Amino acid sequence: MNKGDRGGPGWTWGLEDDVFLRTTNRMNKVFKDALSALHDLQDGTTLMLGGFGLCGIPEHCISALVQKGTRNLTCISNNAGVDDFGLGLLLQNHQIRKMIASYVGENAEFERQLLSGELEVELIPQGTLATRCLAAGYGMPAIYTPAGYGTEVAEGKETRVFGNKTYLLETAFDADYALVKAWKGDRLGNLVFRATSRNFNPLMAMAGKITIAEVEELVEPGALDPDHIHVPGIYVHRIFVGTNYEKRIEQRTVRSRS
Amino acid sequence: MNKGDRGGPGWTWGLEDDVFLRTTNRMNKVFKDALSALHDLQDGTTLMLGGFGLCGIPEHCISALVQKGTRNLTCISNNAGVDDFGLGLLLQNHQIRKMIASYVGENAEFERQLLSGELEVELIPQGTLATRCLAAGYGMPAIYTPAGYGTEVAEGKETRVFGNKTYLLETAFDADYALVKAWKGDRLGNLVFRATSRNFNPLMAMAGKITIAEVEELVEPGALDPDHIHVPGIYVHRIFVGTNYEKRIEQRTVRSRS
Amino acid sequence: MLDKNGIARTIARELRDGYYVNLGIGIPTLVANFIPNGMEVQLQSENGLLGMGPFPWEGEEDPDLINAGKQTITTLPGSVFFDSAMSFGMIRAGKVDLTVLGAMEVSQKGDIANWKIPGKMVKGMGGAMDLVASARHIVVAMQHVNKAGESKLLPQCTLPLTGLACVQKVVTELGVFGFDDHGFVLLERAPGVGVEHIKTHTRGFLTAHGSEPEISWP
Amino acid sequence: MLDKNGIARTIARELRDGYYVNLGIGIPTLVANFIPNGMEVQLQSENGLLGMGPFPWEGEEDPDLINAGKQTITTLPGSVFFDSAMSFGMIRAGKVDLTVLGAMEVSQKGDIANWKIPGKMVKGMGGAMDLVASARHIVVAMQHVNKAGESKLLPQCTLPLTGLACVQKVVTELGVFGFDDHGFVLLERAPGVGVEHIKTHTRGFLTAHGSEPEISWP
Repeated sequence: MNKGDRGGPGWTWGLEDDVFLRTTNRMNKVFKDALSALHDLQDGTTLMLGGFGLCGIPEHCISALVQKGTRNLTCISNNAGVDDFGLGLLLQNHQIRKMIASYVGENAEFERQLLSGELEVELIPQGTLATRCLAAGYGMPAIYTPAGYGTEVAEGKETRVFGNKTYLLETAFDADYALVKAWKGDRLGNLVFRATSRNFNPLMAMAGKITIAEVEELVEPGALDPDHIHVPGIYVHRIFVGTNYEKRIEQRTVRSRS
Repeated sequence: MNKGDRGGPGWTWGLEDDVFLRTTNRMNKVFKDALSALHDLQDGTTLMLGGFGLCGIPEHCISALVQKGTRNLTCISNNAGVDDFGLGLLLQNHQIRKMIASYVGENAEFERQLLSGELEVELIPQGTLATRCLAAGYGMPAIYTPAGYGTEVAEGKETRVFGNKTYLLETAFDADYALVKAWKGDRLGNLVFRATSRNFNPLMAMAGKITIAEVEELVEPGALDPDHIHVPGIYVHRIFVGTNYEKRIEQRTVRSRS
Repeated sequence: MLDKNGIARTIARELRDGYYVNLGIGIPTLVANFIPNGMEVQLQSENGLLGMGPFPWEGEEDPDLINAGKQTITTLPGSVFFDSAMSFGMIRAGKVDLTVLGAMEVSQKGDIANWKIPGKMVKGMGGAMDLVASARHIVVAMQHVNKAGESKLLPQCTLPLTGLACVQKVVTELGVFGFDDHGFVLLERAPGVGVEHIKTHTRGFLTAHGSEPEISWP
Repeated sequence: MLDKNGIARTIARELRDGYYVNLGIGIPTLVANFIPNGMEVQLQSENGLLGMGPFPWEGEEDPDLINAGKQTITTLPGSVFFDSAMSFGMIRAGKVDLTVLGAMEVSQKGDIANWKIPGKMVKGMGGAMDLVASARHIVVAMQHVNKAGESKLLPQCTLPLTGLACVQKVVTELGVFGFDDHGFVLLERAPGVGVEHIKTHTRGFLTAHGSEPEISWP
């Protein structure tokens, strides 16, 4: 198309928001609540859950899973919550068959189920966990990382030397659902996160075959600055507003005003 | 550290900004102009240049290279500019020995130098270009992509099947310098980009051994929203303010108010 | 015979509500003009934009806001900017439902060549190799014959390939073509174009019965 | 003998102006209290923050703002948030100049074990394996002996490894230790601690001449 050409997308159909923002079926991804957004999540599913510790976890999705009683879940999550909050609620109910995580030190029930053999556990380095999510979201079947080389994490894994360093080949995650928590979102699925509650959430949002986002606030398309959206809606399939977030603090550390 | 423990980083040294924001040597990355920021860039260097077409190119870094007359450069850039702007200026001066790019169709001088054998050229898929930058910035020595499989791009490259798809192994870029253009930045090197002038800039900023960012506006640390910084300063080594950006438009396409 | 707009309008029938679509330079760009009323799709521009809007009003051009064809464009409410790695990440991950692109040659196996004429023209593949390697649906929009009058639908490509066995549909001024194990399959004829005319101008193996309907638009 | 703060203060001497530093949980966290006046470093917390500030004032805790130890913290002007892939991307790319972490065992080859006691304790490696695989300088802060009084500096680790031949310096209550081809090398003694005492409490091969200086702080 030549310079100054006006024959291209001058878009004959008048005002753009008349066409592009009409609420139709598939671009309107809003569900009324967690239960309706998770309606088709079956026993035996592999799912990713965002959050670091209790920070930025999809509280309402977890509650819905408890309510549904879905069982035999394989959960990919950096942590396993605490005994009575976060993923700990699913552990209490024995809804989880297998956990893939990097650090589970805050959960005594987890340790009990693991040591007793009730729970299958795969512990992997945190960066490997993050990058296997990124790989899935970016269509890369596998990535190379030096983390875990020479340790039991490397057992059975392919290694390869690049430069003078040895790397492990780690495959992209293949998760049916990703359950994430964002700060704000719109009906197109665009998401914005706040502070360190971002953590694994955008990565898992990009990695899930079906990505369900719970948000504190649902805004109109256009209300989020297009320069500052962390996850474009193309990655997100369902969105709902969560109310009354507990946002429990794990380690309340403060300075005293002496 | 236990819940409520106040013995941790309660940081004895008083007001944080007294210590953290004192202007010292290495965290103050501000240079006075392009020439001083590029002072040690030698002949024969491999460098990345951000931008897509003429959008978001580091205009002032390119001018400085012209002024310095640095030669035998290997340039990694999505495009090669136009005849009399952007990388075209370096081509005119025969300062470039080798180009690694994905699309060079806008530059006749480029095509002439290529067909005459004056210029060595490696054309690679745009997504491969972007992801080889990402790999460098994320410490991944190589990535797998299906782009180019079955084409001459795949010649001499290792292939591997994952699932039912064949991928090429592509190595991370190894560039001495990355020259990028951001909208705003601070003296710590934090960068924010605007609209589609973002393109390759953040990726190259993360990939360079020495990353030099030119910005339209230098702001105080804290002025950029920490949730919305595209490139954290840890990746950026030098920053300077560029003035009077030309921002030439390649294809001015408009709708007429009929 | 279809004109450029006819080709674009024909391809627009491939759109589905909720699709994410990448349109190449040239005729593919025109598809944006025929998005059916009431259907909501988002256009992805691989230089880092989802939700591309139309050209700006005269005087409102923003040099920081272009599409992959380097044209000044606009955003729409809900648009998103991102870097090139994420852009091709979403393409590679199969999140783009449909890509429409031009071609110099298409083979009866669905190979496509559109980036290089050895010794003559070297523009580069840009994002095309990534798109044809990963988009869910790949449609080619092109003229049926080249300037010398030779078929661009061939038994096999003579030019360097962009992608292997990836094209699912070809729309030219003469008709709509799919693929089966034998080669091209005529699916629809352009209005007023007979099967014999199409056969004469197609060099690849072509299955065509004469009973194929004329292209019609909703 | 050093107390915890003495160990942290000793490690703080490793800091250089402009360093990006990741501090692990426990004693390493205390290093933040000893950043020399006039020196500017930024603390990276691998859950997605560069430029970590001190604990919040009482009543100003933000549940969305924690460090990798899950402690409520604050930001500073110039802080940046990012996702976990970018966080470990910058670690893997060698952008973190110094990481300080605790350990259960360190071998004389620089191996480190700090994430698992088979059959007894399984907390997970968190980000430690990534950090020890990629940070430019790796310093261990730990007690010299375990609760049973046994040396944690060993010929080889008995517990599952976190990383291979990666530790460059160990600081305990007894002294500062480096590595050479033979094993541990005593670099400095804690104030008032004699070489014999250190030798007695160290099981790995240790080079120590007695002429090593006492630790002093600027």
